[in-house]
Amino acid sequence: MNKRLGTLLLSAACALSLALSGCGGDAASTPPPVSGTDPAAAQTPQAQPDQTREIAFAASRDQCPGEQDAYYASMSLGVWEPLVTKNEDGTPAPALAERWEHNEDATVWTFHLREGVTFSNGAPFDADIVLANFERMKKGPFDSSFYGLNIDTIYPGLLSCEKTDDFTVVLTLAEGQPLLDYTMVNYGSAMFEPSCFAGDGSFAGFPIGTGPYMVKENVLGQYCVIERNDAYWGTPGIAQTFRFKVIPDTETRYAALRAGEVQGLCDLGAISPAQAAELEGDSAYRVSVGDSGITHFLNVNGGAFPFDDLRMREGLSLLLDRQTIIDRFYNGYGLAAGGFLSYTSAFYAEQPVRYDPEQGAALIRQAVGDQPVELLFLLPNGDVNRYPYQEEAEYIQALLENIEGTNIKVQIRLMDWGPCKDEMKAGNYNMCLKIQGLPSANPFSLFRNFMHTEGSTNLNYGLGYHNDHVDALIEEAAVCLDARRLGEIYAELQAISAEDFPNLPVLYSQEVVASSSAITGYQADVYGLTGYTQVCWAQ
Amino acid sequence: MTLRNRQNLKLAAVSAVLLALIGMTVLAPWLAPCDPLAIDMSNCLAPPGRAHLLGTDALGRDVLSRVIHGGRASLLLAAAATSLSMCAGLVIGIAAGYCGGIVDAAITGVSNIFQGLPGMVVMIALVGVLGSNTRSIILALVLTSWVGFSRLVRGEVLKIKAEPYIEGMRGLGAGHLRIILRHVMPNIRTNLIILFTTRVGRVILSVAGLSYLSLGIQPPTPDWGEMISGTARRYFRSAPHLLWAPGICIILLTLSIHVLGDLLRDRLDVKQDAVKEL
Amino acid sequence: MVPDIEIRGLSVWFETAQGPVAAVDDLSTTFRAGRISGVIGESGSGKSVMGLSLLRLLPNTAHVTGECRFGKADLYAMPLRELRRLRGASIGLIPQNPGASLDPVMKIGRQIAEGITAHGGLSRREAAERTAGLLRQFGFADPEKIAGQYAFQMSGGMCQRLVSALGLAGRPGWVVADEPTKGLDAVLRSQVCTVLRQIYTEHHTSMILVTHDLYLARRLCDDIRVLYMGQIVEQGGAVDVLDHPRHPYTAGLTGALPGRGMVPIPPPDPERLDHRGCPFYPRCSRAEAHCGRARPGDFDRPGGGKVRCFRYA
Amino acid sequence: MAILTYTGRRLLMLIPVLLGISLAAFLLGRIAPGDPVDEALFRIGVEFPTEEDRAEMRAQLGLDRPLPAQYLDWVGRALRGDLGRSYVGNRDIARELMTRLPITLEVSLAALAAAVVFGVGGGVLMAAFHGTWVDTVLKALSTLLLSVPGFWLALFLITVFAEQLHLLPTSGLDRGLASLVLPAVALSAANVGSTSRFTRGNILAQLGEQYIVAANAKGLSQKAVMLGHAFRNSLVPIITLIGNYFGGILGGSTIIENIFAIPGLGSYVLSAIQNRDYPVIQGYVLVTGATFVLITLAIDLLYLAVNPKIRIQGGES
Repeated sequence: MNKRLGTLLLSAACALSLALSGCGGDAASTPPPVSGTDPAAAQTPQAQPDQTREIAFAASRDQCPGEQDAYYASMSLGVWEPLVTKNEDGTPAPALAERWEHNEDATVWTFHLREGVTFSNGAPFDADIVLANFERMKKGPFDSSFYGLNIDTIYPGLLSCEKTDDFTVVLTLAEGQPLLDYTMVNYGSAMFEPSCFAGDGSFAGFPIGTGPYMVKENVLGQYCVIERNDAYWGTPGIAQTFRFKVIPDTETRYAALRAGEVQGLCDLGAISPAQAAELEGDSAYRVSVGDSGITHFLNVNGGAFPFDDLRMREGLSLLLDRQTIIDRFYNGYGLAAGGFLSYTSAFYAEQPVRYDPEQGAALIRQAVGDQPVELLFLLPNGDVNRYPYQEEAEYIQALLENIEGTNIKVQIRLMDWGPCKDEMKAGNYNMCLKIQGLPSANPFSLFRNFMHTEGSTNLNYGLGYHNDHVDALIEEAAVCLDARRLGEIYAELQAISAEDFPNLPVLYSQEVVASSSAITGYQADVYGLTGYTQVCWAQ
Repeated sequence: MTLRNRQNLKLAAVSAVLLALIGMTVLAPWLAPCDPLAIDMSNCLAPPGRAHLLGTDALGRDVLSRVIHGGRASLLLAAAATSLSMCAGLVIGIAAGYCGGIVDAAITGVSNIFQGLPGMVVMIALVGVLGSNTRSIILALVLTSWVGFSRLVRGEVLKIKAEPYIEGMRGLGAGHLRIILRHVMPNIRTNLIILFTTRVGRVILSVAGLSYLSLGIQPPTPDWGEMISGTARRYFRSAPHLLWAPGICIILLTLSIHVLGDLLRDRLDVKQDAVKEL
Repeated sequence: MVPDIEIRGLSVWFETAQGPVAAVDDLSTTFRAGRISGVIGESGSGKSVMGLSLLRLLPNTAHVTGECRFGKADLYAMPLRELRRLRGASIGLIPQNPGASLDPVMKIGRQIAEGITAHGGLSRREAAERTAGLLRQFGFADPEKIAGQYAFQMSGGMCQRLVSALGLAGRPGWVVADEPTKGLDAVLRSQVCTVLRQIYTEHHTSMILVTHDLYLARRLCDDIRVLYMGQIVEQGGAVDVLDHPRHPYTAGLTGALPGRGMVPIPPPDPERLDHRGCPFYPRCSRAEAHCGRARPGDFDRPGGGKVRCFRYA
Repeated sequence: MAILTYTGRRLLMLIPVLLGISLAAFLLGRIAPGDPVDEALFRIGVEFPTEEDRAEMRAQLGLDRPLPAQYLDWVGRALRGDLGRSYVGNRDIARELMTRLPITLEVSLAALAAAVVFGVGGGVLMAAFHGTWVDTVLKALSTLLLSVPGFWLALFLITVFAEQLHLLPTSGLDRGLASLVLPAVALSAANVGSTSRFTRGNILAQLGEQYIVAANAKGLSQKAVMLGHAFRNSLVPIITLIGNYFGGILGGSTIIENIFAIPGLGSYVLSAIQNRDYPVIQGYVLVTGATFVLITLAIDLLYLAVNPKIRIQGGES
């Protein structure tokens, strides 16, 4: 008869769990042999590694979202190229357009195209191609998982787009846009060979671009494969083919890297800070940290008690130990943020980062006194999966709840971004952590939306920020034609944001990516042109 | 040592484990060495040591106290949701079985529909939609699990209604309620208990599933499900201790509930084990 | 030559939730080959348990002690694999309540053929022919039709004949018929009697008939054993035991028959309940003091056989 | 003839159930607070919509008409295979679901196969060795399987089998059957546990029946009695149980697909829920509901093959 069933069961369960924890522990200490090293390379070190072998990357989303997407593929894949790109310091740089200039009131822009450039299908790149691309943009706006393509926001008031000769294009605008080239950077001026467009402006089959790589295979939700375009006009890529797999779960993506299934992790939130910390000490892997246009903001409801009181906003900002947050939760990847604009923007004016917990607590005590205060802290799910927002929120919660002489209670609620935005717009929230990227190199729309009283994000996020001087500055910038004056206005706006706190900038994010040391040349960069051209198998 | 003594021994062992877990969560405030919510940024992800027996989590909070407090939410949710589903299932099942005719057809139709809906997705949609507070989680759990109870109860009621002695009772002028309470209920008791225990086990795991999708119990309340799926998953390799303690507690809790269900079945329903020698 | 079956000191108790329950208490008897031996007694007297113990078909909560000689082998001790070769081939069973003894989801023909092929040596076609022959013998005019049907399509009487055929599928030397007439009406009971007789005469199988139907026992059996509380209280020639019952219980049993004035056996006398003597002591009208103190042995019975009562010491 | 009436009645009963599911699916999408219009506008680059943008988008998405009208319109088009377009990405939902349904079915069937093979096989083994240590150990294992959260098991499987032993791929579907092994095991672990316990209980109950005594009396081997008689008779309840699992597996794959990067229905509906994409949620629930109901029909028909009483008398088993 089955004897002592209960006790036997429980001992079996404990034994199994001990075994599990045993091997769980081992996983951390002895990383497996790096399966990426190609035995052939080992034998003859001098011989060049076989670059025709496919290099696999993994990302949390489709790198080629396909025909319904405005650009079919992410720019970093190097399938298509824009007229204007940007260089290290964020200012516009020539790509398919060699040089450009505009008239006095910036209503007429002339672009001189690079000559001798051909598409991957051999068709030449000239002014007619640019005109066809603008025709296509008019059929928009097009949705995209990267940046929405809407001709009215990128080229506001575009009247006409004509060619004066085969390699010169002239754009005429209703009102002056002194920073048009900034808004055209990268995703603003993507150029495709018109034959790959469908009737409604979406794509019919694979996209044809002038880039160093071509799309060879694409299975939505699973993977896409790109192959080197040997007729590329610029410096060609080294590796023959790349495969980009879609692995949404951070843990599985990391396991795929460690299992040698993929050689690198790319795109937003490629690897979590904790995982990157583990890889740093390991010679079998290489972690690369690069600039990122993303800023982490602690948005506050300035329209309702207590954050309508500047002392409360400033107090909380002083209370936040930004460097500890970066060191503890982001594993050191990130820069403490003083001002509103990301350091990667050309108009960045650095603002002092002040950390003074006593004064912060004093200010908050003045603002709320000892009356009971209930604060609602919203966290959007999408960002919680990519960034350590949950730990950050619980840290801020603990800070606020333990201020001497105050009676503050913070409730943290995770929500999908949809309802979260509705709650914020309706004003029934107090704090919300959210990332904000740089839509384009021209920060005007960012300042207007966040800081202007009628700014749409100011209203949509329920920031409730109102400052007449700021409104005047933004209205002046809207019509200002002098780029230098614009720079002064943006610097002043950033200085105001560091004192008036429309919302609390916490840190400027840094792009963290990882790759196995089986490949080299893979850098984390801000959507630059180089993309994957320098990536290849190592010795 | 007769069969009954051996059964008693096993029952005692399993209920001891179960009571220990429940006791731990109920007496949590006194048992836990320190405040589960106290953050200590200087001491994050410390491995198990003398100061913190089970180490600390990403915010420097003591894992042991969080584990001790952690069971409260899942146990409360599981018990409340399952008993509500049982009551709902009981009422609907008896109504369907006892009244028969259109009522039975209608209720069976509705339960077919509910069974047709994919349970987990309905739960995720409901909680995602109504916000992940305890009330909506319980509602979602009840909506997706009452069908099991009502089907069982209806089957039993139909079986008993066909028994001749029920007509006899009716003949003696016994009211419907009396028949149901005195005759139908005792017969369902065994299967009801067994279904209750399996359902509680499954509800605990679905709550943990919801926590994985960050739709379960909201931070910072310590909860086992959230502790093995939330932030701890990101430190799975560097700080495995974060994951094992709550994981083992969940498995132990669910395991002991299932074993309790088995033992009760053996105890109350002798027929199953009286088996011919092969 | 078909060997005798000799049971020595058989005791069976069941392990139940309420503790051990004794069913058979130190029973010894011998069943001669070539005869129909009867085992009669009220329900709960342990007769079916004894019958099933021969093939060790008791539930696994049963504990069996004692010895059962069958030729050279001891049925209770031999390993199960060997016993399986005997089941159906040497000793067949005609089970109680036939309706429940047929597999509800398997065709009748296949269930019988299974019994035939269980001991090997026959192809499917030959087995099918044998099955048809058996069915025809047991009064089924159209064997092919019956073989293709299922148990729920059969009437009570048909089921009874089917399980009889089942018992004989393996051509056993011995057959144990367990309460063949239980729950049947008069017409069916006589039909069963003809079937059993037919088995005996045509198939020359020795038979152990376990029943509470005294008329059936009287018409079929050569010798009879009367069981009470798991013990054989009287055994001997069938006609002699039933017409001249020696043991008070047998007398009470036969006295209760409609033909004999339906005099019921009195219920147990409350004072005599805890005793260490003869099992029938609490209900025995002719019991004396020492009947309650010691257990009677088996004494010679006038007219042949044994009787377990001090009055014949 | 009995088979036709039996099947006919089952088909008739399906229609109200399917209608019910479609109503439930429709309502499920509608009770969501929050407004997908802004979300949809955001995705096409209109980050800061004005009132008329919203009104125009609301009309485009058909949200301005009364609820019953929307429902009837939606069901009407659903019958013609058009489940409308998703708010997010403006994709044709029917096509999207149909490309993803086979992937989810692939994983679900693999999980179902695991549940059948290991579950039923384990159950039969436990019953066969009832009372010995094999029964105790297997029972302990199945109870343990029942108590481990799926996603936790998935994490453990990936770490051990994929990352450390390099035996199986960590995720994706590009290595055919090998890719299905881990997700199927993680998805079916709980079901293997409960199927094996259920099968064991059922077989043991059948072994207590009278016809088993008769079968043994024929001298059949233990295997013949166990598989030929006891197991065949417990097939009906086992098939019902596994049929119910399919609903669970279909729904439960949401988390597993997310972890193993399988672009099935589960992960698709998860992002739809997060983006308040009404039509996708409705389409998904309708498709999975319908698939589940068809499977229940298939199981009812399977009863015919397994249980002659139904086949011949067409009655309830």
